[in-house]
Amino acid sequence: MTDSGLVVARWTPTSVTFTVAGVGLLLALSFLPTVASPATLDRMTTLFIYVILAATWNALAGYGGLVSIGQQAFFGLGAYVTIRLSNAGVNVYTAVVVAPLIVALFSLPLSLPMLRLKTSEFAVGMWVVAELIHLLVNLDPLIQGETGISLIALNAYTVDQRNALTFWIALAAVAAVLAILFVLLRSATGAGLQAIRDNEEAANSVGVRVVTVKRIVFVFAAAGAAIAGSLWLATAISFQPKTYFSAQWTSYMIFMVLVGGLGTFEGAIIGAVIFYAIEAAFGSMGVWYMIGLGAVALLFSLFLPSGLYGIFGARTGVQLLPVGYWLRDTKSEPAVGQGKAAEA
Amino acid sequence: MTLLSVRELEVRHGLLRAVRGVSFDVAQGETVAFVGANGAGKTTLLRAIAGAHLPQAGRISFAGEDVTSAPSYRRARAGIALVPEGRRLFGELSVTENLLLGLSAGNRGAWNLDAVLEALPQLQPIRHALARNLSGGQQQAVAIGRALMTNPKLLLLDEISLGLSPVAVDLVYAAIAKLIAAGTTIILVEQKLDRAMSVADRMICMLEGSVVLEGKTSQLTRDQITDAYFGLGQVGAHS
Amino acid sequence: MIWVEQIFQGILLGGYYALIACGLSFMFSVMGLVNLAHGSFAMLAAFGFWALAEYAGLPPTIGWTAVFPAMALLGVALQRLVLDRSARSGFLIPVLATFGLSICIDNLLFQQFGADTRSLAPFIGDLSYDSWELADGVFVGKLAVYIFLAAVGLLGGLQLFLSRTQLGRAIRATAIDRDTVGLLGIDANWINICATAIAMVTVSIAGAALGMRATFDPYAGTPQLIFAFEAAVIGGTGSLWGTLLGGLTLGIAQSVGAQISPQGFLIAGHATFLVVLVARTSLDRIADVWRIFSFVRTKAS
Amino acid sequence: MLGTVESGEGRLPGPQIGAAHTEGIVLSAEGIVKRFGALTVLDNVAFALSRGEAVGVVGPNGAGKTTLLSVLMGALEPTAGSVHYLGQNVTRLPAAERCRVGIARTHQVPKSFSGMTVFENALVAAQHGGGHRASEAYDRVVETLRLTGMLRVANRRAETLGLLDRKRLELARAVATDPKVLLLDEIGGGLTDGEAGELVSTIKVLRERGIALVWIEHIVHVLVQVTERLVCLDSGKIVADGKPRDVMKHPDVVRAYLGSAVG
Repeated sequence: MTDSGLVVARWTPTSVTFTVAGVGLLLALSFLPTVASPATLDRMTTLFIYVILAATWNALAGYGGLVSIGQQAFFGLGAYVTIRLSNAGVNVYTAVVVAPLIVALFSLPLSLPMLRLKTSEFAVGMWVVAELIHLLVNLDPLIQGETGISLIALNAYTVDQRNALTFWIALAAVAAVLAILFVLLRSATGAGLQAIRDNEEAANSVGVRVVTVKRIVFVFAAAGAAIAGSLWLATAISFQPKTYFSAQWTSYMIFMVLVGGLGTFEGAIIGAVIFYAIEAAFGSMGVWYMIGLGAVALLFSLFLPSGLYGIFGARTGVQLLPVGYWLRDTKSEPAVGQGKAAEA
Repeated sequence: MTLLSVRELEVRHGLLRAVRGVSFDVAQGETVAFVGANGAGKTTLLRAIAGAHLPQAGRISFAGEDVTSAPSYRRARAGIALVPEGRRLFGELSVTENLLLGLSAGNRGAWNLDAVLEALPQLQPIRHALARNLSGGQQQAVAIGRALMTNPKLLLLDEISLGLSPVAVDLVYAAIAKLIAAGTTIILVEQKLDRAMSVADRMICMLEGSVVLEGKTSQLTRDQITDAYFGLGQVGAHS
Repeated sequence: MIWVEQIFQGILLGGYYALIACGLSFMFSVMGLVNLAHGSFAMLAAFGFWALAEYAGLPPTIGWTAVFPAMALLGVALQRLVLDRSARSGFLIPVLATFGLSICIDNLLFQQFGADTRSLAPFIGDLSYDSWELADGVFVGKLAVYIFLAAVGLLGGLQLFLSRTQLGRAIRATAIDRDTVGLLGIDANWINICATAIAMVTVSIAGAALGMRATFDPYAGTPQLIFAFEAAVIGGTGSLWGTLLGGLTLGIAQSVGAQISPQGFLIAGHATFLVVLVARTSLDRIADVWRIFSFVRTKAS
Repeated sequence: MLGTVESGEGRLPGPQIGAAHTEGIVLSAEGIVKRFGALTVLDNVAFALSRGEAVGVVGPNGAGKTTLLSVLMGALEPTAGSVHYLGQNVTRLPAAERCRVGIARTHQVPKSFSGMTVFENALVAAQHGGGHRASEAYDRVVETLRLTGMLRVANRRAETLGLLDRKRLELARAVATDPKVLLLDEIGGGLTDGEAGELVSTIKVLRERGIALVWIEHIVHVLVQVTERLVCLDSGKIVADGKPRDVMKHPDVVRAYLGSAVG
């Protein structure tokens, strides 16, 4: 870039390998419906939904410092708007995709008062917003209160078609959410976001428009939770407000992010995979499964607040996804300061 | 008789060595003043004596007992009271409530609410006011009174004239003079040299965490102290 | 007349909300902690009362002698093992830690007691349905009045304790500046243990009140937590009289809302909470606008 | 952006600060009062900084120096008074926006973005505060890091730096925003003579570029190597303002700093 021979690199061999592998995996997965059983597709869709939930809550809390315990508001709204659109005659799969965008639009005016609140008030305020939205949705005669309704338009498709279509949409959604987050974190806004995470006051005094940046993640996280909700509806078919507007969804998000690593891109994905595996292995244990989840969350917050990836990153210095910047001297290699790996 | 003995004390703030190998003794009834520029380590030293910072190395003994690793509340109960920099009053509590908290140390003695209000008469009319609504001078008086309520054997005063009007400083120093007359042992940190010299038996000058000059106030010249204060008197060079 | 009665019922209900919010508000003001396990602890206490009555034949009037000390001891453990450790790492970690804790408690209760709803009403005799007739056809439940009086008494008592006793002053001072109290001979850890123990006793009282006036189940802690939060925040977190006022506001809003529609009970409560919250943060803006306005006016004259 | 802030100062009749006088003024504060509850930290402070000028601020602890800097930066709103930048009233302009129009500061207690590298720390500043894009921002950051001697640790996470390097990072980050006015808060404390020399030459380069400086520092002999004017603050008031030599001899300064018995 300059005559000095200093080059800003953003990719390391590890991160190239990992990113190429990740993109390759997503591409390969798109062929899965041709070989896998409907049950497998359904399970993969669930995993994708978890990844979306974890990645977007992490963007909100881990990067934006906005701890919301009311993301089920958007999860439920995503499903509700899908039902409403479908009922209005929109193609059901179009509705699944469009609903999150409508929810994102709705979250924009909501962000105006909410982002003015202090941290603890924001956390609880979002929860109350979720409860309120839940109650208001119950008032809709179409939903019939807690009785709920089914997405009957899905009957137009066979089970195999449904599984494959939902799988593809979920795959596209997870790819889109991760790609948007990736691009966002690599952009100037993303650097600002990480700066806010590390020190909000200092971010302010180097010119980062803190509230604007937070608003971007707020809307992004709302859209993410909403598409997770609309996809969940597409797999579960029936919509009962109580299930969708349950704080349980937020507790899953917290669990995944806390275990994986708060404030790291990779940590949220790892957390989602771990959560998925735990659920698959122990989910049938019912109450003891929930007790275990609670205990793990408690223990992680007390003893390992940086999560598994945080520990991994601190130990090895390896960066799997290139969201950082790397100054390299092409003329004399050791002239530029010690790398993350070297110093660790 | 030695009341306080500090040996080779090291205190760090993260990576910064704020106090580097400081040793000194304070005798019963003595008044010692620490002077030096900002960042010289005086406040850290005082806080280490009071137990608000734990030292990385060295030894502090008080009244014959090793208190190096004792938490601050134990030292307060043993008779060390710090009037901290910036006063650190409990703003939402009234003047009386702030003073009464000093009784928590559990040391009964000459100082009680009446005695303190008598010694610091400016507090009398404002004793029901909230501490945060007081002027700087009044707050400083409350901070001193609160420390006295613990009936200390050793009183540590940190920058008590900071941010005070000259009149307020006069009042505060009048109170200190009374305490000294009553035989209280005092260590004070003060940026205003003349004030320090007016009350102290002994001066200790610090620079970058170390003691660079020490002696009886009567035997030190102002030039010596100023030179030590700025580190080799570089300011004087241009005048 | 129906409205007057609704508002009156709302006030009595508000007494319960003030009671459940009391411990939450107390811990927030003393330790700056948002305890998401608050509702779960209330349920734990309620089940404690229930189990003593059901299995040991000890009614709540006697049972409290066991429940209060047990909950206070639990508070000591909570402070030492969870809160003290997590509070040092900022706002987020205690929230997440107590969130995990609440999931554990709720499900352990479910594991132990199952999904059945329970009530303490059968163990308190006539009190659960006795009432006074205030005017023609206007009845007021004795229990509701007692709970209201308990809330006023507890909040007032705590207020007196905090302002008049040496321990109360130490608790307030520790909340303001934990480091400085040490300089006065106060052991901040011990003070925080005392404060948590006190908060847990108030939680037990709230749990008993809930158990006597209504039914509860292992997962009932979460809605109680929300109500507690709403009451505490409406009243301005950290002020005990404010908490009473917040409880009353919430109770009246819900009562009036219930009169409008069956779902209005909860909707009106949540909506009132959000309106108060947003209005309060907007006050700064309004003050700003006013300052600019008066600045321009003085300049112009 | 600036135009939306002011509420009509320019239209007011009557004796204002003369045009000739304000011509060269880049940043000014008038009648600044800042109270925290009962405590008045700044008491009617007036201050003006000319283009490219370097002013040192001295005064005892608690005199209100850092508070003045925060008011100039917009991190604190004054209780009364106004701040003007390039002729515009910026009193109510938040810190981030002030940074974007050309005012930058360092913090007395370093506030690094601890999870990010030194390069990334400065990059945030160049992108947001400086408004630079892509490779232009990279060039700006590399140049700034070279100037402040931070290139050698460019790829290290800020949390692994020592205190001195964190202070340098504060300076680097502020410079990377391309400021016209740089507000420095005790960046020289605890330096050895050699390090202080390096800092002085860095600051001299910044001055050559026309950046105006306000520098709070207790080490007067370092300060006077760069500044042609000293302001002494005591108990929230300016007690002396002028050539360093005169200010340091001023009786009020001697009293404020050392007490009246000395000198």
